[in-house]
Amino acid sequence: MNKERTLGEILRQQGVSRRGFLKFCATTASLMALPPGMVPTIARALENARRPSVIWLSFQECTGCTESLTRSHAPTIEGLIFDAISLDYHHTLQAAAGSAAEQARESAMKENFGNYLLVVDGSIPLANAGFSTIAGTSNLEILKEVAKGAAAIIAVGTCAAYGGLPHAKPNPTGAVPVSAIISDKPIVNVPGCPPIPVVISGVLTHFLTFGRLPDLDHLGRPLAFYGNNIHDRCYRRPFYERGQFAESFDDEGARKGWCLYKLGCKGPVTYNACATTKWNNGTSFPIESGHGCLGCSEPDFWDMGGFYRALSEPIGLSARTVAGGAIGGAALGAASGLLNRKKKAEALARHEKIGVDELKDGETK
Amino acid sequence: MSFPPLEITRPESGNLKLILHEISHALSELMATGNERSIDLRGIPLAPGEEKKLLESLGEGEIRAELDALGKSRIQESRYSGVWIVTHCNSNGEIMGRFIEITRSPALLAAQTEDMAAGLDALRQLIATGTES
Amino acid sequence: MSKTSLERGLNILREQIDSPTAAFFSSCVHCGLCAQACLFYTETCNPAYIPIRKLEPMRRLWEQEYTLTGKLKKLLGLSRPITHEELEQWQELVYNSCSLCGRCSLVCPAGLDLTYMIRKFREGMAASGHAPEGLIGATTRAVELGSPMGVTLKALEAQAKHVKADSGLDIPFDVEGAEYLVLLSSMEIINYPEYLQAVARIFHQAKKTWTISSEAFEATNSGIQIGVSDIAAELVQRVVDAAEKLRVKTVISPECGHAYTAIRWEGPNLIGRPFGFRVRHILEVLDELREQGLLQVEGVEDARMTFHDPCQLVRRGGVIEAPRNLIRMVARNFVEMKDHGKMNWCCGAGGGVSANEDAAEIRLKAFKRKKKQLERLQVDGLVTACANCRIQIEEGLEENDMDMPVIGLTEMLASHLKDEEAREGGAT
Amino acid sequence: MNSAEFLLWVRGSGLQIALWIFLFGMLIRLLEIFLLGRKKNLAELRASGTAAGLRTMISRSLPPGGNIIHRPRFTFVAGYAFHIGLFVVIFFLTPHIQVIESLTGLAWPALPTPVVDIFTVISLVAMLALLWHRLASRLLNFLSNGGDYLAWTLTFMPLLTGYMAYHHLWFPYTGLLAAHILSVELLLILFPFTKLTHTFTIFIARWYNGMMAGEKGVQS
Repeated sequence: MNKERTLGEILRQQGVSRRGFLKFCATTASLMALPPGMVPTIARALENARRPSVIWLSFQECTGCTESLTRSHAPTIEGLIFDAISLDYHHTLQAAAGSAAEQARESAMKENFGNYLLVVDGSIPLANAGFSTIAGTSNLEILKEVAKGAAAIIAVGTCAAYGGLPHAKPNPTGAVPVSAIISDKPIVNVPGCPPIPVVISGVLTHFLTFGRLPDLDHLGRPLAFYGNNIHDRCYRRPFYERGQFAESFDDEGARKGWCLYKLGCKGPVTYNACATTKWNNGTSFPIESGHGCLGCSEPDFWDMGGFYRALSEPIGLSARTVAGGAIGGAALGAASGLLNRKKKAEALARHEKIGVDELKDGETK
Repeated sequence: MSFPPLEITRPESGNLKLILHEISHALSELMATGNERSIDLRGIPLAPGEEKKLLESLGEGEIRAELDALGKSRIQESRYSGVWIVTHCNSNGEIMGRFIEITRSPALLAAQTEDMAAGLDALRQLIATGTES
Repeated sequence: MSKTSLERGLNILREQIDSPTAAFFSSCVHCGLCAQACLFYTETCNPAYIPIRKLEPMRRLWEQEYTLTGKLKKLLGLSRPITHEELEQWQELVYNSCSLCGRCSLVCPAGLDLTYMIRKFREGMAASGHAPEGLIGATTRAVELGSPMGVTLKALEAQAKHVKADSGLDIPFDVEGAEYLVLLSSMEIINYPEYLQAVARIFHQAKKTWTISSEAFEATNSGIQIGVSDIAAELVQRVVDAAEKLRVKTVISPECGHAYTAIRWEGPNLIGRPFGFRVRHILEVLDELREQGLLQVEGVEDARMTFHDPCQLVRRGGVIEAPRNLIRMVARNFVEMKDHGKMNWCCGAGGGVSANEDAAEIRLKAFKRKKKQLERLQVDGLVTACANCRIQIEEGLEENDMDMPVIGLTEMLASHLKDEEAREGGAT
Repeated sequence: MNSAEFLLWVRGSGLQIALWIFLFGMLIRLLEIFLLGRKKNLAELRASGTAAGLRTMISRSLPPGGNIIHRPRFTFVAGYAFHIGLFVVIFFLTPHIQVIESLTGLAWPALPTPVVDIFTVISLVAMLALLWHRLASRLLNFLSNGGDYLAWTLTFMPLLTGYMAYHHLWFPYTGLLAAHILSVELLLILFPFTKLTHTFTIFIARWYNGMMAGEKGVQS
């Protein structure tokens, strides 16, 4: 492969015209949520970009993230990105199997040490190394080994980013995200269950275009895609403001497309691009289809008190415990009140009649 | 068993009017200063059906061009001269992006230096050898 | 015999603190509105006179003794114990700068009846030896001589003779089975004997039987003002005994605010049983006579007049409409002060303030409020129904070089009586 | 603990603890008040105190009619603005009604969010004005103690964090929402031990005040 050649050269070699390249840059800018004014900059950068080596590790996962990526727009313009990268190891996609596959990984690591991108999907079990292994090696061990020579790590999917579904209570495998293990490498979290496909390719493109990782929020997510919450960009937001809510999935409000807050929509605390980028080639997103947001790009979304409970509602409240407080308070209050009554009665019993003589003759007189 | 009919009222994001306002401002700026503007429709929250409505209100003008590079792209002048709708599709015909460009002529229509250079090379070779490379 | 002591004072407060007190203290939000309702604050702008602050030691005692949180605070040293020094400091606030007028209790948005609590606090103050000398003197005279001013039966009999000479009417003493037992305040006997004559003439016209008890003619109750319920009860008991002995139907409280509260509202509670007779203020009785057509008047005053509501009659007593009904019978140009009825401003001398020499200065400062009200109204004369208010107002007017007649309502009505017989027999 | 875990905790255990302490403390406070008892009034009553007591419970919430007090206009205006704003915000915002419904099963229609937002601003401004007044006025400064400022802070924080959360001010929504709920829990926890108890006890106080005055024939 021609790793030394720039992306511009590769594309030209493939017969892509300059017009085609500009079109590619325009959609790329849109993909990365950059303003159209950035297109010339992107064009310049991509022209000179070199294809990086990418190693993709899959741990405790469902392959949903890979499905999301590959089933989306292929062959597409972003497909080009994958032409532009060298995906040297991905055990679902690669042709090689068994020891040949592992060899491919090891040689890619050796050749590109310090420069390759590591993409991870799935969480890492810590309770027992044997819970998830590849070719007899535990996930933990492989991750540590591969991370050593990585320029950066992209944690794709909520499992790799925050532990995801395996991390849900009671977390039987002791699942943890990549960031719990690797602390000396830049990590980008691309959460979602699965993430929006263009977001995965968007991050790769960003790295490719600018040679560095995009700006991240406090949860390690690229701000370009996770900078706004679903609620703020939701087309149903006006219903929230007006106080028009669907109370059940088959009532008038649901039919009229009113806000799904009361049905447990997690839009207000979910930062993702679904409301604008949408799914299935821009067809719609869950709220548009009549279901509240599950909050899948947020840590612990599985344990956020139930998918169908309004965000503000208390969770796991024990009426008995709370009633216990009331009963305890009543008991102590009654005891205290009765003691007070006794004290008052004693004071009354101690009362000695006061006459004018006492008034004239006191300790302070 | 029959389901009750869906009577979905079309909610409005309120952004349609804003986009039209932005276009009109950009157009007057183009006339006054020559500054061009491009609006990425992907970055704006729109309710179902609103994009269609926007395209309907922009209508179709005199020029329609098709670019065939990495899939088709349609460059359509709206009924308002100077306002263009540029739609990029991939090779499957799926829409990859849609922009409203406020410009005298979209940059993609102009011939690109690199492409002209390549064309010139090919043309010279044709003259010299009678065959393209 | 034991003496007053801090412990005795605190013990009495323990007896006094009740559910309303606890609810009141639990509800204060320190909004300061009570201060704006208190003439001792508004006329001095001294924050020490904020009504709720006057109760601070008692509030702390409640918290320390009757709440778990307070007990805890005390245990942790976060709440100071109440000391003699503190109470001594508070004497001025509880006695000198509070006339128990009840205005704060009426405006408090949280509903605190601060006056109710100050009344209780005075019990603890007196029992711990922090009552002012002036009030101790008055109380002693009330118990020992039957009158806080030391007015004896002899003095009263002398006034009765004057009435007889003036109007030809006998003042009936100790008449068993009379309908009304008339009480008097010492202040009236000494300073406003016209009242006695007015009562005699009105009852004569109405043909009602009445009497004065030679054993209990004093209506005021120093025990309440100083805050010693034991003494207050003794004083009330004297009147009850007399009323029961003479088998009267109604005991009439004179033109005095605190006397009315003492016998009408506190009386039965002090002696621990309901009365077998009615207690009415003289204005209530006159209003009854008016309703029955037994109060015949003639002639109307043209002067612009207003009425000063004694606090204990209106706000703390509920006698609100009677004086207005009566004034309108004889005054054409009756006008109300801006704040009147239950919202009136105190004269500044009630609640024992007038008997307390220490309060002489602040009492006249507090009068400034009434002065402003009167200046605003521009009246020719002021009518009231409390000898104590009347003295304070007269003194205040003099102090401020204002010239305006102050008259008792009963007296004014009597001067308009349509009574041929009395006029003929009288020595006009 | 990340903001999501924080939110989870305040919606679960945090709320549980807060409600427990709130109920525990308030019942002690209320029982201590009621059990002290009071003497029966032996005087001949002018009227039953019951109607008057009930009347006063409500009437002292109403604007003082006509000529009651002129001078402290500020206290009244700011006091009303703050309390009415707080009432609207607590009881008429959809997420709040959802909480109440899930705790008690009771629900009622909400107000549009921008309306509630306006009331929040009114409350916040009124509270700041009241704080300024407390600090600037010689009268109130003299009367105030730490408890007053604590109660102010406990009340102000939920309003502020709620406002910040709705408008995404400075911090991400999730953390702000959690901070908002936590501030309410702090309020609940300290409620029984501060002057915040007045929320309930003023009705008892007004009842006694109105009843005692009513028995004398005075509408207080």
